[in-house]
Amino acid sequence: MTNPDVPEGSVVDIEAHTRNLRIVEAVLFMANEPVDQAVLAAKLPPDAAVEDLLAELSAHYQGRGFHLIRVAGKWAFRTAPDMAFALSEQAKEQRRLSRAAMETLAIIAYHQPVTRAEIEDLRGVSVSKGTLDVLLELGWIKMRGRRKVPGRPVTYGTTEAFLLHFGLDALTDLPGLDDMKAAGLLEQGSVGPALPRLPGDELTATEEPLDGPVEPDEAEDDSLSMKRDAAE
Amino acid sequence: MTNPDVPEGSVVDIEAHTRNLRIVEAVLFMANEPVDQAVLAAKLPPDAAVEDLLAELSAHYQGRGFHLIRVAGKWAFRTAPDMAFALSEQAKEQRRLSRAAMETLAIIAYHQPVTRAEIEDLRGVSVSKGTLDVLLELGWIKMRGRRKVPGRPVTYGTTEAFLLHFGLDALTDLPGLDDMKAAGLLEQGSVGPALPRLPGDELTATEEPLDGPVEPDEAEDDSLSMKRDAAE
Amino acid sequence: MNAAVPEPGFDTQERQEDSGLIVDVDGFEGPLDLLLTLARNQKVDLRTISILALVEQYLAFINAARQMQLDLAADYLVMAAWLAYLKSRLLLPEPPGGPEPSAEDMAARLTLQLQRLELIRGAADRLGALGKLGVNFFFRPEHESPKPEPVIVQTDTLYDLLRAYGAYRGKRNPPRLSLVKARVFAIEDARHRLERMLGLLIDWNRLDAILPVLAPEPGVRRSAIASMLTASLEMARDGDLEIEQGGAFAPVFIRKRLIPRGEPAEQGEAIP
Repeated sequence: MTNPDVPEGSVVDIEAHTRNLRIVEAVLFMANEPVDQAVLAAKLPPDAAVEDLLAELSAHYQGRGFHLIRVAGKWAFRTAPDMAFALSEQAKEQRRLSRAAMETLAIIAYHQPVTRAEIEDLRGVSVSKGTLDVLLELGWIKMRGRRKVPGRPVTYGTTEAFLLHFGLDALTDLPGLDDMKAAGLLEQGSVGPALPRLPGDELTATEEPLDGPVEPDEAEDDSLSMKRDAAE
Repeated sequence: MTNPDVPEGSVVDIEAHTRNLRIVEAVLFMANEPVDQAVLAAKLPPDAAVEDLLAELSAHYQGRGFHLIRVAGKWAFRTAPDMAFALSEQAKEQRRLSRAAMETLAIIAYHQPVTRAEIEDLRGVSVSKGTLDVLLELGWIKMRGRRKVPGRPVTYGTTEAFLLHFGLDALTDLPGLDDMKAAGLLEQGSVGPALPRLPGDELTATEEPLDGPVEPDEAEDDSLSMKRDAAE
Repeated sequence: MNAAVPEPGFDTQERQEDSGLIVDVDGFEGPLDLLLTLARNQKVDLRTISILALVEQYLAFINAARQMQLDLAADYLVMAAWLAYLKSRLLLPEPPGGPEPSAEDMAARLTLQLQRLELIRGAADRLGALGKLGVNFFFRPEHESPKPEPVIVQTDTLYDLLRAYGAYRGKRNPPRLSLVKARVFAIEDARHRLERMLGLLIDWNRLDAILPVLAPEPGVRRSAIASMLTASLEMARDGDLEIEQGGAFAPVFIRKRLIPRGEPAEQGEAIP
């Protein structure tokens, strides 16, 4: 049997080659830190092609549970990055939204579809891009489309993940103002505009499709929030 | 291309199989101690055949620079024995056990559970307390329980560290065990005939729990060695 | 024990050399080792052991052994005594029916013991010949596992969401304070009514019978009673009215004061 990784050679050559590979493996196995090629060379016969041995091993461990990688010019076995989950108990970290983020989420939930400028208008303060990013990253809000107004601002709405997290079957399960008053969540006598009718996922008459990627800075580029951010 | 190691199956099966192999590799590679099969199973999907995966990996690493071996009933990667020369700086300074200590260890290993008096009976000489202390300190032997005979002498047995040190998977892998059995010497006298597969904590029928600390001098209190100590 | 004495249980270079000097190239250590070797040399048959040779070798060994380790020498002395005893038992005629085991038994036991010891020595050798951790093979050195990113669990509840929205609505649309005008029958109205009715109140009248016609709310009636009573008291103080009440919680009666102002009111007149 011939080893396809080894160039044509005598049986002795192949044996020596295998042995050299094994030495490199063993030394790297026992190393706590990445190993310099020179250190490996010192363990091998003088005629060994360390570079080739490392390349061959590196290829061999590709796609296995741990890889032979080159870090900072040295060599080390490292567990495959996608195996991290299996290596130790994943810690659970409990997190809560900030007050501002929760308020923004609530406004989006009750007033969707809503643009950033509209949220700012409703809240009376600027909405930092970070707040929307947090909510987008949690997957609780999404960009629905664009408002059919000059500047075509992006409209936001809640997602299915939002419903799932808050245990809602549909947006219409969100309690109305009267329910909130009855539950003491809204002060008696507090009035204001009636809640808008909540839309489904289909775009409303005032929206149009996103069509094309949203510039990362787009949510940031309305002059109003720029001014407010500067003033903060 | 088909994987010869995998029984005929769908692409999905093979993918899952490869992934399972990688998980086992990664977990064993990152483990600081030999890993129990159950621990591996917990990291794998419920339908994974851990035993088969381990056998396949074990075969894969045969002939490489480090092996996947079963030791003390658990699984671990370990450098190939013939690679020791390349790892000389890793070797810890090992003190060689004295002949007496080695014989005592052998008696405990092959005859466990065994009391000090029984060891002395087999060796034909008193066992100095120092010898047992050395073995206890190395963590290779432990006090298992007490023999259900008058005086309730402490019984000794080997530990998992003993198996790890000598690279044994089980006590039944002790070399020359068959010879000893054939000679009928394991059944001799009061020496326990039942060699457990692993140095488990389960006591044999002739033992009872230690229940409470062992007096430091207790191992010394057979009259013969007392007399000898006095003669010193 | 002083520091110069080697730690028990371990071989040191020095001690190995010492034992090499004393014992034999094979490096045996225990008295049975020695006996085993001697017995082997004598073809195991202890009957043919030359006591003299045995004793000589023992003495030579013990002399040397004593210089390095008393403990070891003591073991050998016990063994030597035992051997000498055994030898004498073998050579002397057996005592009839004694409780002691026969010399043959003792010899057989010794032989068995020697066999067992030989096996144990073999086992120890084989154990010692096994590959050893940290010498022949190694586990990976201690290393730290990469910590996976923690799973983030959002603990926000629907209640938090609703409270946030409620707080927002309350903040943006604070409740307006509107004072609802209280529906009461004022004292001035009551006085005015009494003054107008004064001409009709020649006889005793129950106060609650002359209440105005009012809105049906109970609060209004209460306020009318209170105001009418207060107004009556005021008018009584002014000398325009007389008030009578039979007892606590009894009906209150009023009538126009017939006697002109300034004169004391009639006393003792019966209430109808």
